[in-house]
Amino acid sequence: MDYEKIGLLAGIEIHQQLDTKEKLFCRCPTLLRKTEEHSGEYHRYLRATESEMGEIDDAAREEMKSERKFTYYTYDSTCLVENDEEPPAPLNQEALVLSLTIAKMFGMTPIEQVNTMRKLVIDGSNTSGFQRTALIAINGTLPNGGKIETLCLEEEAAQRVEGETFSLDRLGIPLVEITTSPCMHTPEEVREMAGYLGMVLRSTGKVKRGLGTIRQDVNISIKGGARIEVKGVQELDLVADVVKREAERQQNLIMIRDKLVSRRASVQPDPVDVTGLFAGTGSAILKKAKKILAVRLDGFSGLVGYEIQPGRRLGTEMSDYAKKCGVGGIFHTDELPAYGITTEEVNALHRSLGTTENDCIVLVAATPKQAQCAALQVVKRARLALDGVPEETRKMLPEGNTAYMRPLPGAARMYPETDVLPVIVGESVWDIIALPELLTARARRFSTELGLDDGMARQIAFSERLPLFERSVSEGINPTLAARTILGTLKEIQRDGADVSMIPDDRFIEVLHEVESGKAAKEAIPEILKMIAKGTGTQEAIKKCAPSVSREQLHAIITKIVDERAAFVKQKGNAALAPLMGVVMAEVRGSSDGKVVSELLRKEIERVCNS
Amino acid sequence: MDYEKIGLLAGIEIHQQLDTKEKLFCRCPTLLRKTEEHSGEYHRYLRATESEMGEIDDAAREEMKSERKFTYYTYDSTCLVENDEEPPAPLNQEALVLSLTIAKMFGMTPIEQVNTMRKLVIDGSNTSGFQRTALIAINGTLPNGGKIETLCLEEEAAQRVEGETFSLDRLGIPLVEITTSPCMHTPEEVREMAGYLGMVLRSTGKVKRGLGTIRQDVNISIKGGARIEVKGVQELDLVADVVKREAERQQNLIMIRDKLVSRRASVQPDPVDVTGLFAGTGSAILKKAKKILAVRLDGFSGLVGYEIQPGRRLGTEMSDYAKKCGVGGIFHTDELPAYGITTEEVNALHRSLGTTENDCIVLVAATPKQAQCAALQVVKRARLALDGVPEETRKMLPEGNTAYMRPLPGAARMYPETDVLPVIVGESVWDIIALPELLTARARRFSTELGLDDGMARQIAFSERLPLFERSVSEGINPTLAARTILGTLKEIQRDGADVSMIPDDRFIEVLHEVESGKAAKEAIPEILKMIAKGTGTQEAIKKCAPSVSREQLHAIITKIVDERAAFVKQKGNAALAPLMGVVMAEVRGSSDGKVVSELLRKEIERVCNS
Amino acid sequence: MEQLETGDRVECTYGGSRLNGTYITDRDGKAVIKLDSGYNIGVGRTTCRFLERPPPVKRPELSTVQDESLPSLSIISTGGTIASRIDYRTGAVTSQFDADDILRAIPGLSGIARYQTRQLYTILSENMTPAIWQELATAVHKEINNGATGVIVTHGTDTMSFSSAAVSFMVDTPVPVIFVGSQRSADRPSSDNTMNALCSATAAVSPLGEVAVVMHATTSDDRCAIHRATRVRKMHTSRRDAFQSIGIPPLGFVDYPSLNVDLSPEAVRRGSSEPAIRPSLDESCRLLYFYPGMPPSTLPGPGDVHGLVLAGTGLGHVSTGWIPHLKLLADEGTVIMMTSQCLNGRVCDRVYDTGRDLLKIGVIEGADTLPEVALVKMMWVLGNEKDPEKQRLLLSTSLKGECMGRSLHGL
Amino acid sequence: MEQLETGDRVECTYGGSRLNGTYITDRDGKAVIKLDSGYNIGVGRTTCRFLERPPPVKRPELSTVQDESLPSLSIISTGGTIASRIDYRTGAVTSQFDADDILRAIPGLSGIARYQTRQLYTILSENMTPAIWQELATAVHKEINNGATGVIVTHGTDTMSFSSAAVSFMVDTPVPVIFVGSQRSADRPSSDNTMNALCSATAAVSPLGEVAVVMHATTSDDRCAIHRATRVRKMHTSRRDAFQSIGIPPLGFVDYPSLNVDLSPEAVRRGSSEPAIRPSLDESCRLLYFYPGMPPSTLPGPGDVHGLVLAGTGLGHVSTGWIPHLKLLADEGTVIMMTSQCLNGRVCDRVYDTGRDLLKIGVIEGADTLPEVALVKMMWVLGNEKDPEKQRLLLSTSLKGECMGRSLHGL
Repeated sequence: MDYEKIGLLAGIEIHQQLDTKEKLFCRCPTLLRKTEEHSGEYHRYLRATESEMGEIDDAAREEMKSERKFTYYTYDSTCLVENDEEPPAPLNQEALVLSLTIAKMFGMTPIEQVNTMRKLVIDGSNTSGFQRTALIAINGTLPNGGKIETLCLEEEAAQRVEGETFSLDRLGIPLVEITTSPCMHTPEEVREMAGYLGMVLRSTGKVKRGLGTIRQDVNISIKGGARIEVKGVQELDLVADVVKREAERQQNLIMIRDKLVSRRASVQPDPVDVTGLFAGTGSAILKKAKKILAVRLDGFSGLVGYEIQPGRRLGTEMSDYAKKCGVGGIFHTDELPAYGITTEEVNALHRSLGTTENDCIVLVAATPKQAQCAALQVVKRARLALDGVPEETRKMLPEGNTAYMRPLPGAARMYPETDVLPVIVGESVWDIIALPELLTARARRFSTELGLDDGMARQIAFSERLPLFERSVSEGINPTLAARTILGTLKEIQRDGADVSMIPDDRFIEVLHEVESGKAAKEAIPEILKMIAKGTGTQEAIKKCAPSVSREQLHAIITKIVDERAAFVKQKGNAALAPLMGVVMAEVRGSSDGKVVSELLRKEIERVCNS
Repeated sequence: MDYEKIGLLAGIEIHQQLDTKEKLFCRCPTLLRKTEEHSGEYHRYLRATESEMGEIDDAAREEMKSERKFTYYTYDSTCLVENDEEPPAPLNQEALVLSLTIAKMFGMTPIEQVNTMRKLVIDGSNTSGFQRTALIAINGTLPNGGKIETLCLEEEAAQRVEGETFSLDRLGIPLVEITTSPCMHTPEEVREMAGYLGMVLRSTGKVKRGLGTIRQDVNISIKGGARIEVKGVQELDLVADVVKREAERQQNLIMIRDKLVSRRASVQPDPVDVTGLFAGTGSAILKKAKKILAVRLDGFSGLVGYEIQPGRRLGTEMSDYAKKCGVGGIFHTDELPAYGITTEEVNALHRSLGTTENDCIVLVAATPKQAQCAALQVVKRARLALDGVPEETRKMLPEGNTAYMRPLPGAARMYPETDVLPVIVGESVWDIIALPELLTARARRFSTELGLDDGMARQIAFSERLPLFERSVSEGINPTLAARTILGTLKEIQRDGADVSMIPDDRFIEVLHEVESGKAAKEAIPEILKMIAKGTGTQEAIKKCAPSVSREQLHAIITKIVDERAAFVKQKGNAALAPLMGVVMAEVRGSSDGKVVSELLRKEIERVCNS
Repeated sequence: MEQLETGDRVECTYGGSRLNGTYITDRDGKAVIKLDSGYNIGVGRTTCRFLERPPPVKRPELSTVQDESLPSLSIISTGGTIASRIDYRTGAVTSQFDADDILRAIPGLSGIARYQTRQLYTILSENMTPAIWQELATAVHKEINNGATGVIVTHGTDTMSFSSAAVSFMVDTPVPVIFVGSQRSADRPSSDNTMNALCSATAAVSPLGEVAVVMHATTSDDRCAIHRATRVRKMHTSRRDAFQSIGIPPLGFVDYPSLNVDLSPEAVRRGSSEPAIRPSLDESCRLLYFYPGMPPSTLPGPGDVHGLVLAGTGLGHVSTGWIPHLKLLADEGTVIMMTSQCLNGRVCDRVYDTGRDLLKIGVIEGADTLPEVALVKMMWVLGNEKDPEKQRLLLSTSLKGECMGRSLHGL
Repeated sequence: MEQLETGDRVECTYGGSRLNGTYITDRDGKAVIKLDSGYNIGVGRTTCRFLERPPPVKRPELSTVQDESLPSLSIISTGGTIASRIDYRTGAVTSQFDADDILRAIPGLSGIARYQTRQLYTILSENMTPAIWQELATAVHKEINNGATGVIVTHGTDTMSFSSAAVSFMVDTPVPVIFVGSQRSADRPSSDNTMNALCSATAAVSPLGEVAVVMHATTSDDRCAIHRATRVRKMHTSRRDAFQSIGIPPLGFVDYPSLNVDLSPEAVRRGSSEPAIRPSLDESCRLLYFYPGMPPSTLPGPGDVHGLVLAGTGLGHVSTGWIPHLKLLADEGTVIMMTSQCLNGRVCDRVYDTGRDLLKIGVIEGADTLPEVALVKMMWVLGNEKDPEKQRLLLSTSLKGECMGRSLHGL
């Protein structure tokens, strides 16, 4: 696709959790917990507060469509601040300095006096009903020449457990939000810039790693389309797909708009009660429903069922809107007869509403209240189709498609967090902030200075275990041994079921020292680490996995093995080396280095052959 | 039996709950509750406190033999004072005046300054481990010329629910304890004096009525016997039986003592472990036991099994002692072979202990600790048999027998209740106390002044519902109607399942007024009261049960009935009255007085006959 | 450089960008600007240039209609916010008081009653005084006399229990007088104000007939407790369920969102007394909290005050060294009452020597009266009764449920 | 008429009877006689005739043997009774203190440790003073230095939490220092003394390494709670479980009768610090409990005191009218710290105007420190550190667990 031609414009908003000791506005650890460890729960309702204009924010109103009761899980590692039962503590200094460091890495300008704001969020993910956020810096640059507009320091939201239940462990973890301008023009460029932003963040060594710790929102529009914000793209690899699919969706919606206009299509605003019509229906869903409403879309025939993304139609978009009222979905005549609804019933429906084959009818079946709400949502979305692409916040679906989430927030509903005093960022603070080496630079250095091959150098630089590697090297471990053990061995034994998180860095380095000093064989490393992961002491693990075999003992073992197989050895000559290696290694169980064994074995074979 | 000859001496200690508004040392109501209404529970251990002499009271030590955990039920009508969690409130004035009134009725001398004491009780029935008690008056007289030694005001103990669980509703209800000297000489005299004491107490109109609200302890001794205190004789009718049986028991024990002495019987102090002897026994109890100990009672043969009260032997007395250690009972050779223990085993036992047929062996089977404790208790009781009758506190068994409870308390373990200030009983207080009319005097008055027959007069005077009767009469109700309704009707309808406690006095009197004024017939009283017991209003109940029939209506009804049966009437003449009464009364359903009906009916019959 | 006013549109040149926003205020030497994104930033004043002064925003008049068939409630405000509005343009939060505003902020209220509102004060509750309690009592009494089905008093939570106790002593009421506040500010979506307001209105039309405090019963939005005004205490600085009945269970609960009311048998019922007011208070009363080593010089001097409430240790003790000083005060006519800083449980000065000494010099046992309530009661008793013996009797008697003869089990 | 002495045998002629008994004392004008039945009666002195004066009772010497293989505990008594004996002849209750007596009264103790006892004071705890805290701290420190496995301090319950906090600030201890008392007198079979004593001895040999209070955790005899000395408060006048940890769960529990100890991860472990003592205290400190209408004249004057702890309302407020007076004090060098009379929760003076004004004049936020503990801490900090900046820092920092950065969920 020619993205220049369709006028693709995209920007990124990246959210990265910071790996600080404490949360942003309380002194709790930034510790993620298993939900089954929760120590208690409570529940709350949230209410959108009225604005000066007597209005409630659109997005907020949408969240309030049904009375929602939120349940929260507490932990022994959360406190009254997460419960919205205590004023926040002062802004976490460690998080502030870290976010300033990131800002400096992007060449941004810090705000002289940082003011913490409350941003309304009433989807339950914030117990207070708002997210605390502070604008820290503005105006940075990207390698593609694009602009980073803002860097904000925010508190992370609570994690949804299921339904309306949230877990408070994550709430309040510091987060930097970096917003670029819409300065990217192809899906690949978006992916590349997202990758770059992530790399810079990780270069600080102080950001959280792992699933969910970094989330990208992508803003996308094409010419004639509209700004769409896709929330929560967690995997970098999907970023490009999301952009592609969204561009496709906008193109299709524009095409549909054009057709509807040319057909002079229209939307009948008042849903019609057709409950009676389906009194004898064979459709299980319709039979169950207390109320069935029909929305008449004149001239929409065929377009409601038109595919706009793989597997998604205009009807799916309408369904997304309707679901906000608590219904399971909708039916439309473009896909009927189906779901137990017969041709006769469809015909009767058309007759009853006075529509023709050119028109489409959408059915909503639910309780009276829900059906009314959902039908009006269908009307709303159908009308938007007449205008083309509606501005929306959308969520990513697993394959890169997106679904409607809520309207774009209007002017952000923000007001000052009066419980947190403003913080002055003086020049002296800004000036002393040291810039960490970028991971890319570090990879180059590992290759040139430490002699790692390029692939391994990059791999270790970008690894979560980079600090372990750097410490190992600084303590005199051979860089390649350290890198191989970290990148290879640890992964292997984890695959074998060992809990590598139980291996303290000290022990890891101790093991490598012992190997380098010949006290244990390289071959024994996996077994030793496995034992350490289970809680065994280092020396005990080495003793058990690699009972130290002296060179004399080793010699005796090898002599014995070769002598017992003298005939075989004489027959095979040096070709006996490989088979006998296995025998010897099994005997010494990893307590001797393979190179040493092979050397001794070779000599013994020679001795026998020569005897 | 010639009680004079055997030198019977008996005294009574009577405990009567007072019907005060509040408890003795807190402001809780004196309300008995159903245990299933308890609002909570807690548990405690009690410890005997050491005396100045470094000794613990014998009775207390016995209670402590096994570590006992007491559980207490609380109610919304109990408070922290019952929980032993708050200092007591000042002595209840109402209870004090009432106990002084009783003292005055017995011609006693009040104590000038009443001091509240703590009397150790660690059987769990008092949460504090002591019972608060105050000596109020001394030196009264009985109609038999005997002496009332003391009158104390005490708090009632908690009621045992089961096992070691107590209910706190009863704890703290005021109680008077009246102790006579041992001034009675026959069982009948004891019964008579107990009855007299109860009558005087009830004459105050302010004592609790019903099961458990009055309890008699009886002190009994015969010449050559010992003082025995039998606790908790709740029914007056059993008092004489208890005295008779105890006199019999003491006579038998003296006889046994004499035989033992003449046989030069002796008790071997050290129990012998015979567990091994019963390794292959067929006795389920012995098989189960971890330890079997034998106590050798030389020369006791036949006497351990000798009946000293119907169904109770000296062995039973030993068993009672042994049970204090938590064992279920004992075996003795006087009753063996039995319980799966064979003749061979008994013989082997004798052989093993070197005893003969003249000796008795007692077996104890339990855990090692319990068995040791129980065997020593058997030794203790057996030795006491050599001396005759041991001084004991005993409890009454259902038929008038008694069983060992604990040693007689020594010098009462009492010390001052420092949390309660002493109360001065001045002469002015004593002088203004009015003496209530005795119930016996009242019965006479009801007979002479109100014209009740003697039986009914006595019955109503001694009835719990005396206040209702007196009020009814004072409000102008015919005394006989009032007494009959109270003594007869209320009992009848209760038997029919009505909850008469739900009939307020006001309503009861209102109904009688309506009957007397002819608004309802006497015959309708039971039905009306039943409805009122179910919560119906008086007027509504009267209307439903006895729709008021005017004299004219009644006349019409009777005329109709008589006319329809004119032939029958003419034939039978006045003899038709009785059969027709039934017909008319069924028709008017109790709404007319039988006397009126009969009068009218007679006239109508005459009319027809004369026509 | 122009003088900027809150709300002025400005353009700031900052970090190489031109940022449009609204001037809010000067703070700590910086100009606080609300950017159009909603963020506030503090920047040097010189970076911002005045653009324009927008005309004042006119709020749309959206008057609400009250249902005349519903019972009538009076809402008296003393400064606690039952509703508030945020100006998102400036971020300012203003508390709302007229009936229209309240009903728009908490629409559920309109289904419970119709409302008359009266703004008596707008003060932080720590600035309350006995004089204001008197005015409040007079206002409450007037609303009762005017036939209100119930009266709601919105109040800051800090000293709400003092004020509610004071009104309880001063006013005899046949209808519920409900004090309500919020622990979490009304401008946040999670505020307890909505639920507390709905529950307090429900309590105000209920069969209750006494002065009470209605606040969250738990940290959840599940029910409010109805506390007797003379037995409630703020027991947490910030939690929603900070208010707790001490020594007795709450008088009842209002479930949320069902708004079902459950009154305990102990709650005084509507119509149990005739409306009356005795608003005199003798302010010459002190509450003194004893601690070890506290010098007797911290006591008022003889004749300095008319009434002295001690919050003693344990069962009601002060150090033996205080006794002669207290005797001097008592002899000079100061009425002294002992309460316990334990808060729970009952004063009993019969048990230990110190206590018996205190009784001897005439100190009155406060039973299980809370120290703060004892202070308020002392002011009221001394203000309305001049005979020392009658004062003692009143102080030893439960007037408005402030002390009880029995201690229930709960701690 | 002979002069009677307690214990004299007498014969009283009363109510027509001759009653033998023991003369106890004169009380309210009556001679109190203990009859041989055990009952005391008060009668006119003239009714009683002296019979004889029995020789003094000699208690049997029943010395107990201590097991030398067990850890050694020191018991320091300040007046709380861990054991007592009743003289049933006179009804007198005497508290017992030497190791033999204690072991005979509470035999279970001998299985836990061997004991050395030291009777430091015999006073009611309301008569404690900072000077006594210092002597107590010195005695505790000495026992630690002498190698005690643990130290038990028996103490009256009224001000036990003050003393335990004071010792906690003054002494660094590698071993448990356990304060214990009883709420129900030791002379009653139901007394909590036995269980509290057994649990405190168990706690004193446990892996704990800080100053703690060990008392009943519930009204049942099921377990004792181990409370951090700086976070505990007596919350009921008379219940066994009056002592409660405020703001944190107890450090652990000792189950009864199993005597199993369960320490929380937060409890400081044995050996975590070296023994040390800094016993200086500046007694020129006051605790002031604020209430509405409290006149500023109740404040100490400028220079009167070195330290002032306020127990303010809610998040830590006093009336606005107080601020200039407090400023005057602060300017004159009085160190002022704010705590909350809510007891639970955290002071936060950033939220409301009054609070911000207080911060501006230099009032220190007491976080979640209890008012009483803040007073003790103030005395200690001002006694040991003269630099105002360092004083502020120490007062804002948790020294012995008295304040925490996080507020847990419980109320």
